[in-house]
Amino acid sequence: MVMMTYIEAARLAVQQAMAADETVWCVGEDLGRGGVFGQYLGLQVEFGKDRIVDTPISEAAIMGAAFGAAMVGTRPIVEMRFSDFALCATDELVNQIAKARFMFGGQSRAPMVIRKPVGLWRSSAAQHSQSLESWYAHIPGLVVLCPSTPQDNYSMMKAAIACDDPVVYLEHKNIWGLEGEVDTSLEVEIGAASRRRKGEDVTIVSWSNTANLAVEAAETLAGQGIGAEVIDLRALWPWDKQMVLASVRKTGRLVVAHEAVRVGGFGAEVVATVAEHAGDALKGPVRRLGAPRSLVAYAPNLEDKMRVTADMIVTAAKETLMGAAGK
Amino acid sequence: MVMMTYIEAARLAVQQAMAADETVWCVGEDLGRGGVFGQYLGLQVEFGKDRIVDTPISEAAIMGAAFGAAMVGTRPIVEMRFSDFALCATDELVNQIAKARFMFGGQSRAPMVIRKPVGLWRSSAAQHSQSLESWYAHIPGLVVLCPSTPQDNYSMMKAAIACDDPVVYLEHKNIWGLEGEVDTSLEVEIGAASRRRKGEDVTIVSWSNTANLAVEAAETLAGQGIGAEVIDLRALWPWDKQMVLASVRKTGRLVVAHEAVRVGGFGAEVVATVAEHAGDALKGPVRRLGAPRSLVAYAPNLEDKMRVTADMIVTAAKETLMGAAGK
Amino acid sequence: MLESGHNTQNARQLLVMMERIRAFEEHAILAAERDRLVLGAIHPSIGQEACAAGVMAHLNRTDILLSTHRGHGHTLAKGADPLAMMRELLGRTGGCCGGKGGSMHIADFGVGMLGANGVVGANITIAAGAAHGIKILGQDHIVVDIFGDGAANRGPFLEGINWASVFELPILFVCEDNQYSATTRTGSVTGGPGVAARAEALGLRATQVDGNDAEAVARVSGEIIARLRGGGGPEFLHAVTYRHTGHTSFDPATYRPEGEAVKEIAASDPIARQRAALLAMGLGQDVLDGIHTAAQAEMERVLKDAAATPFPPDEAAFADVQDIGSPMQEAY
Amino acid sequence: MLESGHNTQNARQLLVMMERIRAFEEHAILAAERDRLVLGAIHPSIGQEACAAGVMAHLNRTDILLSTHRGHGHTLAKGADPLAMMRELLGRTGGCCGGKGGSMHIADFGVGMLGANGVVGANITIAAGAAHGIKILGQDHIVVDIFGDGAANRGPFLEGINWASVFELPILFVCEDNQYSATTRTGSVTGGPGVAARAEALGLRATQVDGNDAEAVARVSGEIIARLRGGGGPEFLHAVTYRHTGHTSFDPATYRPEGEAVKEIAASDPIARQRAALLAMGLGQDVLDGIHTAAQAEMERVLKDAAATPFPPDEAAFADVQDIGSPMQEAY
Ligand SMILES: Cc1ncc(C[n+]2csc(CCOP(=O)(O)OP(=O)(O)O)c2C)c(N)n1
Ligand SMILES: Cc1ncc(C[n+]2csc(CCOP(=O)(O)OP(=O)(O)O)c2C)c(N)n1
Ligand SMILES: [Mg+2]
Ligand SMILES: [Mg+2]
Repeated sequence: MVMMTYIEAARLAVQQAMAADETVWCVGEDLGRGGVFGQYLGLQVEFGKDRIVDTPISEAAIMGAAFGAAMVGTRPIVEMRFSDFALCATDELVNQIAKARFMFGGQSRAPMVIRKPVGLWRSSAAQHSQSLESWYAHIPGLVVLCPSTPQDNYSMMKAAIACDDPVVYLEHKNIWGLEGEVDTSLEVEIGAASRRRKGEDVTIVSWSNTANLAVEAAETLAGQGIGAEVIDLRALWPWDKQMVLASVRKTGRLVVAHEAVRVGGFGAEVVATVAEHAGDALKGPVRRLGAPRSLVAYAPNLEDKMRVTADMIVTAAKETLMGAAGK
Repeated sequence: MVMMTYIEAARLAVQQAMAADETVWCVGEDLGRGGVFGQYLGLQVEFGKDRIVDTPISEAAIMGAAFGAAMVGTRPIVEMRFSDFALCATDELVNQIAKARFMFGGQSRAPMVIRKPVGLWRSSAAQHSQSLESWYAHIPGLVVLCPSTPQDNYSMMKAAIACDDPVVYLEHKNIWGLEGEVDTSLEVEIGAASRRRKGEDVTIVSWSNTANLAVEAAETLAGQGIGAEVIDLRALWPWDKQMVLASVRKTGRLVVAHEAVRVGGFGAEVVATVAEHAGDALKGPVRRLGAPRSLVAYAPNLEDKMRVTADMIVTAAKETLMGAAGK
Repeated sequence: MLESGHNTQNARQLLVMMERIRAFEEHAILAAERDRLVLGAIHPSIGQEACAAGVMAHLNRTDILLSTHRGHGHTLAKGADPLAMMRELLGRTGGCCGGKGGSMHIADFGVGMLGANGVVGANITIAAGAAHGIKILGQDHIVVDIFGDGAANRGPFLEGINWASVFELPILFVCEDNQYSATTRTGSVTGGPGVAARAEALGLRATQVDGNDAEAVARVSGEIIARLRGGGGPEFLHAVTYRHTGHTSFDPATYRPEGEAVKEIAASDPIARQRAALLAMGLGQDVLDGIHTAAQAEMERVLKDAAATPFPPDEAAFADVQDIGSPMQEAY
Repeated sequence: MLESGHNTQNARQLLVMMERIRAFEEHAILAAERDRLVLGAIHPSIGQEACAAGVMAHLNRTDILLSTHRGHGHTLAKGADPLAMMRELLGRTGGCCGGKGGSMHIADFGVGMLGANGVVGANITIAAGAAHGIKILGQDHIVVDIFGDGAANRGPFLEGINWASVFELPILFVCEDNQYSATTRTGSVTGGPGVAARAEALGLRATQVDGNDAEAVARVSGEIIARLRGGGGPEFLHAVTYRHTGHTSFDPATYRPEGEAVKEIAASDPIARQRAALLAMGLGQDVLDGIHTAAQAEMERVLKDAAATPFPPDEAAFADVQDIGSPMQEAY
């Protein structure tokens, strides 16, 4: 066990994977100088310019070329800088990478990790703050991961690099500096959620940085005598329906919280799945927290209006405990 | 009232809007020859090459340029040919068009209709068959419309062209030839659903071509003594929660059906909304039908595996009538 | 592969390949229009066979090819089995993509053909990346990427070619210019002096060739590919040709100026030209007829066999999507 | 707008504008680093002012400008109010975007400035479209679109410039080439002879100019804009300059070769050069000092006033998203 930050954990995972497998390489803008957040610091010195590849500002080519290189047998780690810019490579990801193996009848593979830092990050405004994880969960062919802790950013990055499917890997920009203990021997199974806290009264499902807020909320609730079970999905595809359904059957109460826009967010999928498969177990109204269907503004007070906070999760948990199902 | 096809209805709406307003124009590939499905047949002869504009194969520029032209005061109708190719212009739509008005503090508008034909269409395989309406519903700033009948493709197209917001307009490729009566005086309010059939026993919510299948299913159910209320949402943003919630409160049973992939589809949003606001009214398990999270294959028997059929809707309706809530 | 040097044997091989491509596509069109066995759209390359035959003649099985929606000819010339290809067009078991891709996504990784593509221009960055991967792996294959004139107006043209240029990748980009983008004269929507100038501006050596002259295509691409194998940087080949049919087999192409097609076909059909060249080299008419008849017979058999093959098993609808979170485990 | 002809008055105006831009950005940096009032990233254009001053000098209020993340200078030179701009950088009421855009999305439609952009290269197609719209509306304004050297590697560069070329639109594309793309030497990731050659290959007349020489930029862009106003087709201007600061104000730019910045700044600072030119024309040092002092004083006041302005009302978070289905009616 070592203490390290969220960003260091992923860097270590990448470094170890590159040391172990010569076909693993990283490709993106400014990687030689460490990448825009320092995710690749030191790696070009260690592995050279042919494996930590600095690219032109060509998102479509970064994504497309990495895919071509994956098809011939390398394992690229693609850096999109801000998940927003990945929209410049949507055809490449959705029409090409996600579909190729199927379209070609199983002839090809695309073992790629596509890193797209997501989320709100100090007054970055509407073009640098998005969380579009629900988009990727909707696309057959893609694995979708959203680590929220240093441990997960280590273990899940390792699992993602080892995975033969294309993995959309969504790190949250606001927690690069988050510290935590990392056990480098810990392996994570992709698709297994993490029960971050046990509780009997209400189930809180979340992922990415909001899962950290959910833990905070659960601590507050505990102080008020309410036992909240916090499930950090970690993976949105595949996702751990079993753990969620079992927990809801136990608690009878469900709050889902995420940073992305609520309408069409992945929270809808979680709530709908519970409604279909454990609707009879619900003892109170379901609560689904996400950003309003508005845009992220630059001014900090306006930006804050888009946030799901620990307080909001606490309130929602209490509402679901007090109210009857429906409203 | 005149009989016309789905494709003719939209063409008439475009033609009338262009005749009435000189700032309306159409832009896309091969429009001069009518567009790939004939949606623009005859319009270049009537309005000239400067208003029915043939473009290079440059989806990003088609979308981006239309946006620029909208900002200076024209009202472009953007043709993306197959919704799949629109993915080549995702940055333009999502980061630029949807966000500009907000980012610029209300200084700009983007009155655009962005036509993206969606859906399964005879062995078109994975890159020409997608339905990604849930993506667009998730993006603040966009209006999302999915007409399913000639009447709606006339009235909604007119409303879309008149709308000052950017409208993602999703026509279904498989019903271009669908005939129906069109009353050109009928106006549709964007966001109002259409109750295509009344019923007391079960609510079926759908949109786009699947709404037509839902009507078919309701007819079959009627023959078996089951009264299904079919709500064709027509608009996914804004969508008619009131009509859906009122119907579910009345019937206590809900089936949602769409052609898009089920996981992360807009059906999840509908079910989640009902679970939150009318969960207590549910008397049976909710059913959500959509494509499996797999890809559309070329071979017809495999393609069929991705289809939601009228039969499946009938079965789901019966299941929700027979089962208890949850399962 | 062609023997080195320009001789009758090579010229004959080019004709054989072009006749086979044409016969394949003529039968594919029959399958679509007469037999209604091809359900999706097919984009014939009839009239454009010189490019496929001439360029592929220089590739090994391990070299890599990417192509477009109009890729039957390239794929066949790269060495794919026409029966597997025809089965693919008919969506059958044993199709080279198991019936899941169809004409627009034809691929045969076994012969280095990494896929046709339904998105215009998308193959350009992917091909550059395949070459990048080859370089990383220290292999000595080369990559050929073929696209149409219309693709030169898409962003990935710039991004992919710049990429190859910057990383000095072993790749030949071929613009097979049939002068049309679907129903639009490409020239009317293409600014500047043309595609070769665009490639040059991105740092590539660009060569122009008569794309209806199989001999010329073979000669010029042979020189380029020799440079690539010798460690040279990426290159660009612009081959102008003409699409005899409509954009798809169902397109009557009424948008073409009156008489254009008749005139162009009479003047430039690459098969007719190659036949004439071989006659001039002394080959007998009977030999040429024999080549034609053999190609037709082969593809007639291929179509018959393909039509007799069953559709894929239903489970294939859920196979090969992904390992983790596969719809094989849970379709919904 | 500059008077026609090259004279002291014009030269002085150029200096005034450059001094104001620099003072604005110096104060923006103070606001960010000293005062912690700017919360997002700012991308200063210090050292690059010649382009803003020289090109904008020829534009009317009704002409249209689009710019990049590094767009303060262009916006100010287009006529925007520095107080509204500074308020925007501080996210305040009265900011030109109501505090909702910040530095990277600065815009002032009232002076024809249709937006900076956080996505590199995205403004190129939008600007082409603005010119297209102008043409459709039969107006006689022109459009200027400014982007960096890094943007020339993105697909929209090809698509947008080809678009302008094909539709013969009244637009000047300006590549303000500061030689860096964030931390990367742009030359190291750019194939071929350079951006001007790319534009030429897309059919544009391209002109090269010393981007640190405000007089030269003004002269050359004046000629181009005159051609545009006279009905000429789209053109391209490549102006090489140097970014004095890091990529953002917080970037120490340690990736630059030792001594490079010091040397470049000494040799090419456009303000120093313009001062020298004016001295040579006979202006007194006191006049130059006065211009400098006035600019600094103006922007000090601007910063002070901006800092005293309140944040926007909370409801603004839901305003101006869309009319139909607006979050004003229902936020969730
Ligand atoms: C990105 C994209 N836009 C549009 C289309 C529709 N489309 C298919 S083929 C074609 C014409 C392509 O022209 P060209 O590149 O010259 O190839 P050709 O068909 O002539 O072989 C078009 C527009 C597409 N498949 N992909
Ligand atoms: C599509 C996209 N990719 C990456 C970025 C991140 N980014 C912001 S500025 C920048 C460098 C741009 O270089 P250049 O175009 O030369 O403009 P400069 O910053 O030098 O003014 C990069 C890579 C972005 N904003 N958009
Ligand atoms: Mg063509
Ligand atoms: Mg630069």
